[in-house]
Amino acid sequence: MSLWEYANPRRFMAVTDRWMPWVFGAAAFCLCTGLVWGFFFTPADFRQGESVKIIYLHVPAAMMAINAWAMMLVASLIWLIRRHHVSALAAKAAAPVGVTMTLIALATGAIWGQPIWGTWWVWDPRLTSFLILFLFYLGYIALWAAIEDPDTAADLTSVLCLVGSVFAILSRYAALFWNQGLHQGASLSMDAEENVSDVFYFPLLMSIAGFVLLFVALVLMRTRTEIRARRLYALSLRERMS
Amino acid sequence: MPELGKYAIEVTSAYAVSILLLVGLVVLSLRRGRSVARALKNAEERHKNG
Amino acid sequence: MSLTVTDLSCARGGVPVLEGVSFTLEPGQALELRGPNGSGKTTLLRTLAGLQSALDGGIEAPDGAIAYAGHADGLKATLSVAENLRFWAAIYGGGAIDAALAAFDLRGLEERPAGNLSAGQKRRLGLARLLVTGRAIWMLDEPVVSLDTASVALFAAALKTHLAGGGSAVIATHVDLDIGAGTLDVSAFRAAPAQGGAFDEAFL
Amino acid sequence: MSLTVTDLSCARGGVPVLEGVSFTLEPGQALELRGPNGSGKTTLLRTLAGLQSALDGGIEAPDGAIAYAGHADGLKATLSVAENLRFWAAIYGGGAIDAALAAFDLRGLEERPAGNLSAGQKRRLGLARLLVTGRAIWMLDEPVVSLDTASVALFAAALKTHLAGGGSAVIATHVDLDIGAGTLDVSAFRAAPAQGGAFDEAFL
Amino acid sequence: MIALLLRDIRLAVRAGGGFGLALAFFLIVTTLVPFGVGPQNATLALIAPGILWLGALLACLLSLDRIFATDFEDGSLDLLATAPIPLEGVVAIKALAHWLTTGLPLTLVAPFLGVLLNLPGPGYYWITLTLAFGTPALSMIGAFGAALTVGLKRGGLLMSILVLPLYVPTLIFGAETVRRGTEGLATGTPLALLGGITLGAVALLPFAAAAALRVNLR
Amino acid sequence: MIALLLRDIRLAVRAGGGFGLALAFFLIVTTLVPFGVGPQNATLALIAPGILWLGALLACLLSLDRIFATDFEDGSLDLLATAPIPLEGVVAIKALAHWLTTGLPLTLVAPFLGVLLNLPGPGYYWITLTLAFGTPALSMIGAFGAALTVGLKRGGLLMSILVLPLYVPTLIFGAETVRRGTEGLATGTPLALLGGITLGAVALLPFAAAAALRVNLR
Ligand code: HEM
Ligand SMILES: Nc1ncnc2c1ncn2[C@@H]1O[C@H](COP(=O)(O)OP(=O)(O)OP(=O)(O)O)[C@@H](O)[C@H]1O
Ligand SMILES: Nc1ncnc2c1ncn2[C@@H]1O[C@H](COP(=O)(O)OP(=O)(O)OP(=O)(O)O)[C@@H](O)[C@H]1O
Ligand SMILES: [Mg+2]
Ligand SMILES: [Mg+2]
Repeated sequence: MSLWEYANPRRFMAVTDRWMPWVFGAAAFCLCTGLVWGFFFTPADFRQGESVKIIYLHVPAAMMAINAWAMMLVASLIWLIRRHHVSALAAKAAAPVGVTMTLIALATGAIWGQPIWGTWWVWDPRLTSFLILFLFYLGYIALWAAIEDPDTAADLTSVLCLVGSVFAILSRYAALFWNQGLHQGASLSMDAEENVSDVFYFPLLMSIAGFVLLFVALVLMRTRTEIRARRLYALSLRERMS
Repeated sequence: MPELGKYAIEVTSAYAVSILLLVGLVVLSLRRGRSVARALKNAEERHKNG
Repeated sequence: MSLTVTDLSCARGGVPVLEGVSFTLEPGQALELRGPNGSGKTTLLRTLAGLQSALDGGIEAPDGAIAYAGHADGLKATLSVAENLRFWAAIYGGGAIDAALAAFDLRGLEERPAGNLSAGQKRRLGLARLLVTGRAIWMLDEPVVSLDTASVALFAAALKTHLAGGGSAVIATHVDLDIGAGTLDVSAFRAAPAQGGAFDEAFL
Repeated sequence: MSLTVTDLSCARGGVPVLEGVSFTLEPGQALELRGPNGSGKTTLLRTLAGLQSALDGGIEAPDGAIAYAGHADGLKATLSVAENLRFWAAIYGGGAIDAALAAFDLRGLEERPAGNLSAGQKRRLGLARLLVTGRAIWMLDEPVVSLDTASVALFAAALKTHLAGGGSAVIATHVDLDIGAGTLDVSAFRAAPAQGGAFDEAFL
Repeated sequence: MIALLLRDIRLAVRAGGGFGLALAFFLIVTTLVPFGVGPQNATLALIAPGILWLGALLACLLSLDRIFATDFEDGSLDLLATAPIPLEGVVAIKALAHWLTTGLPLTLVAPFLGVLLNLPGPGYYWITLTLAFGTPALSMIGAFGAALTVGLKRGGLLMSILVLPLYVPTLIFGAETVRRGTEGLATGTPLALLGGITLGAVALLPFAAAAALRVNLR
Repeated sequence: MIALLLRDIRLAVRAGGGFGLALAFFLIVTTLVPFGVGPQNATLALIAPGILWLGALLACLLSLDRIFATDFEDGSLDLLATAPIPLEGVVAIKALAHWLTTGLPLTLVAPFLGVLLNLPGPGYYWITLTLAFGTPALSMIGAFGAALTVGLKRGGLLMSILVLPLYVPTLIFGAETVRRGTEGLATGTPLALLGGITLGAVALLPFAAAAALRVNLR
């Protein structure tokens, strides 16, 4: 069976109906384990003290914030090329999840910044790019909300998502060019030397898995809602026309 | 509670804010999902009957 | 320069409005679209003019033969009558606007800003635009709205000249134009609710 | 509730358009304003409705008796049909909108955003607004534009009920309404170019 | 009157033009400032009160743009002018609706944006207070400008130009109060003047705006 | 195409929406800044390049607002879409007309406004140069935003929100070049990047904008 079959709304609804409890269960399990482990059972870092515990929220949220946008980009492309409604609706469903993730990353980062850098906010390129990403999410959501006809909205937001992605990447380089920052470099590289030590590493991985699963679960659930809402819109239109 | 040292406020508030946001998102998603599902059910019935 | 429509379906706001529309329009013919309010005349005309894509079916017309005139006249309030008309003439690569001005009795109003015209004068200017496009197939959406009897006669005369010159026209209207055109009642083609389980059908 | 107009002159954009218009409209009467495009029907109606002041002459009408409906319908595209109507009902201190919806066959469209209506449906909604104003003297500027025959009949019926209930109406129109109304050809009152030397005259 | 207020608020919220958009504009303008002037915290702290006030002012102005224009274009204004409520009331109510959907949310969100610009401690209190005092004047003055330009096709920019000079006193007293407050100086006088401007604007401008509207409808 | 360009320029000049208004807005915003941030010359000199760029950007944005909306509302856009010129060309021409009536005058007038903000000496040269390089991108990006929101009644503010984040790279490179130039540092890289963004925008965005317009006409 081709993968595209899942783009049939009926099929999608039927299949995800079976998956939902499992995905939610796995997400809850991983998230709770990761966060509880991180919060209660990890030692303090020798430099950052107990504040390092924020990492179990901050890093996964930051990762998902970016990944959510990437997913929206792919879904938008699929809609533009193959015009599968499920794909457009999945992009719509992912945006609020992505925005929440961005907000969590920003909030935890700001809270973390207060003890470590002595300020809530600096115009570091990484932080700046995140703020810009937040703005892109806002624009995307606002455009969806402003247009009443769902197919028109799907087309326009998809175009916006494409163009926006290009400009988001440009902004990232612009911000790097503009100000070299204070923020941490990558610490999860494959190179064992650079890695944070295992005590922090495993709960972090667990928590990342939890965020990924939670993202998947929420997007699936919201996509189901959007499909229903789309169907509802079509029905009510037809009702009014006859 | 684990020993959080001088960062107690920061760490707990970070967890509180994040969990609040996540729970908020989940609750909103669930609520909207329910209401849309209910509305759709009504509409489908009306559609079939009339 | 004939227009052939076969089994056309079109939608408005994502909902199918008409289906199975077929007709052929030969040079020199005009077709009146009739149907009560909300039956889909505007939708059909916009589809034929290429402003929206058809759900299904085919529209065969020579390239660049269709001129569209909708509910709105596309006038710029701050430009004068002549400037408005000259602009459209330039866009369609045409030249003189005198004939068009004369045909719709707009002589004497040339220098008036279009925003200062009365409702019927605006409409006449909008119709005069058709003459400068030099296109063969006109798609007109309620062309005689707001026109007085004399102006309706002007319009009918212009239309007859157009048809006599090998042009054709599709006209959505609620009033009789007495130009001996065929009529097509679009309410006969109202789309039936979709049935069965095709892909994505649930949303149409 | 009678409207008396004596020797009225009115201007549009600073240019006198009509002069010496006089008529009386008793309860139960309707008056059709006729005249070619640009003859000043809209100008006259706006003057009567108090939207612009008269150059000269008098308009006698009871306070708060006039309801005006112009070329534009005053609809908010994002509000639903019912919300639009309910708003105007509230502004005029009235209450129920059901009768108005029924009179113009808008039942079933209540929840539709006004922006999604077809041209004729919008117009019907604009006319329905008149019923919720509860006012006695209607000033209507081309009310039946875009309406199909059935809707024109609805309008005529609503108008007759209004007249039978002691209301009256002044209607600018290019099409015959068959309501047995008197007609007034405004082209008879076209303002003559100003002569002589009154103060400020040079500018009129 | 209440129907009109409710309708305007509903329209603002429906069109997405209400709470959300003005706020987002405010957020974006504040974010753009550091890109322009550079990321140094000291500089930013110095200009933060002024920038916040300017941002709020622009957000207010832009959302005012079509406060009467949409009603004019679709004919509602003709109908409102012939309706049994005074045009002065219509103006005042529309300005109030605008303030509720724009000025008020801007005031509430300003302290959070202060974080981005590194606003010094007491600034948070003062920025909220002065915006609360000043934004009603912004809405009312803007409504007057909108009334003047309602008949023009591209009135938005012209309106900005008419209105911005009128905003000067409000801006000066508002930003000055915040600056003094942040430095611990006396703020009584500028605050009183700010309040005075607001009261005066709300009391008198509806009449001027209604007169302008009548002329434009003619 | 040339007819369209001439028409757009003529409309801009007629409605008073062209040269004059955007410039006046620019002027007023730049003069409001000292009222907001205080009159100290040192502070002003520090933030001058950024403020000039921001002012130009906002002036550009506001005048873009209704670049397609007026044509959409009066039906011209329907007619242009069925006319024998490609919609991509229409978009590009309209953006060009906008640049000629807004971006170009803004560029020419920016040095004079620099005086008001106490811009340091070499800054005059750099601000003109970067604006000349950057404003075409502003017009084109803005036209894209306008095309997205053309069908919406109160699209202006929404458009600002969609467009302002897209302006970020242009703003950063533009203001950064001026800052570096003023301090005598190397400006090659940011200037090249600024030019690159402009070229890319002009080459690609007409297609995106035309696609958006087609969707909106549907
Ligand atoms: C508002 C402020 C902040 C924002 C928006 C922010 C944003 C980000 C982002 C986008 C990442 C990248 C995640 C990834 O590469 O997948 C990240 C990672 C990280 N952040 Fe922050 N951050 C902020 C403040 C802080 C602070 C104050 C600290 C602590 C000193 C911090 C420590 C880290 C660490 C350790 C990582 C992991 C790096 C990695 O593994 O790649 N962040 N943050
Ligand atoms: N944006 C929209 N979304 C959903 N439905 C719409 C939209 N616009 C119009 N409709 C509906 O589509 C149908 C067809 O409308 P259309 O404008 O084609 O009718 P029409 O025959 O031109 O009517 P009229 O004679 O009143 O102009 C109508 O029932 C109308 O209510
Ligand atoms: N703003 C204006 N400035 C100058 N003249 C104007 C203005 N608006 C309209 N006119 C002119 O005033 C005259 C009267 O216009 P009016 O709109 O009253 O005509 P009308 O009888 O309603 O015509 P129609 O049947 O076409 O609607 C017309 O000749 C018109 O060209
Ligand atoms: Mg129609
Ligand atoms: Mg008229």
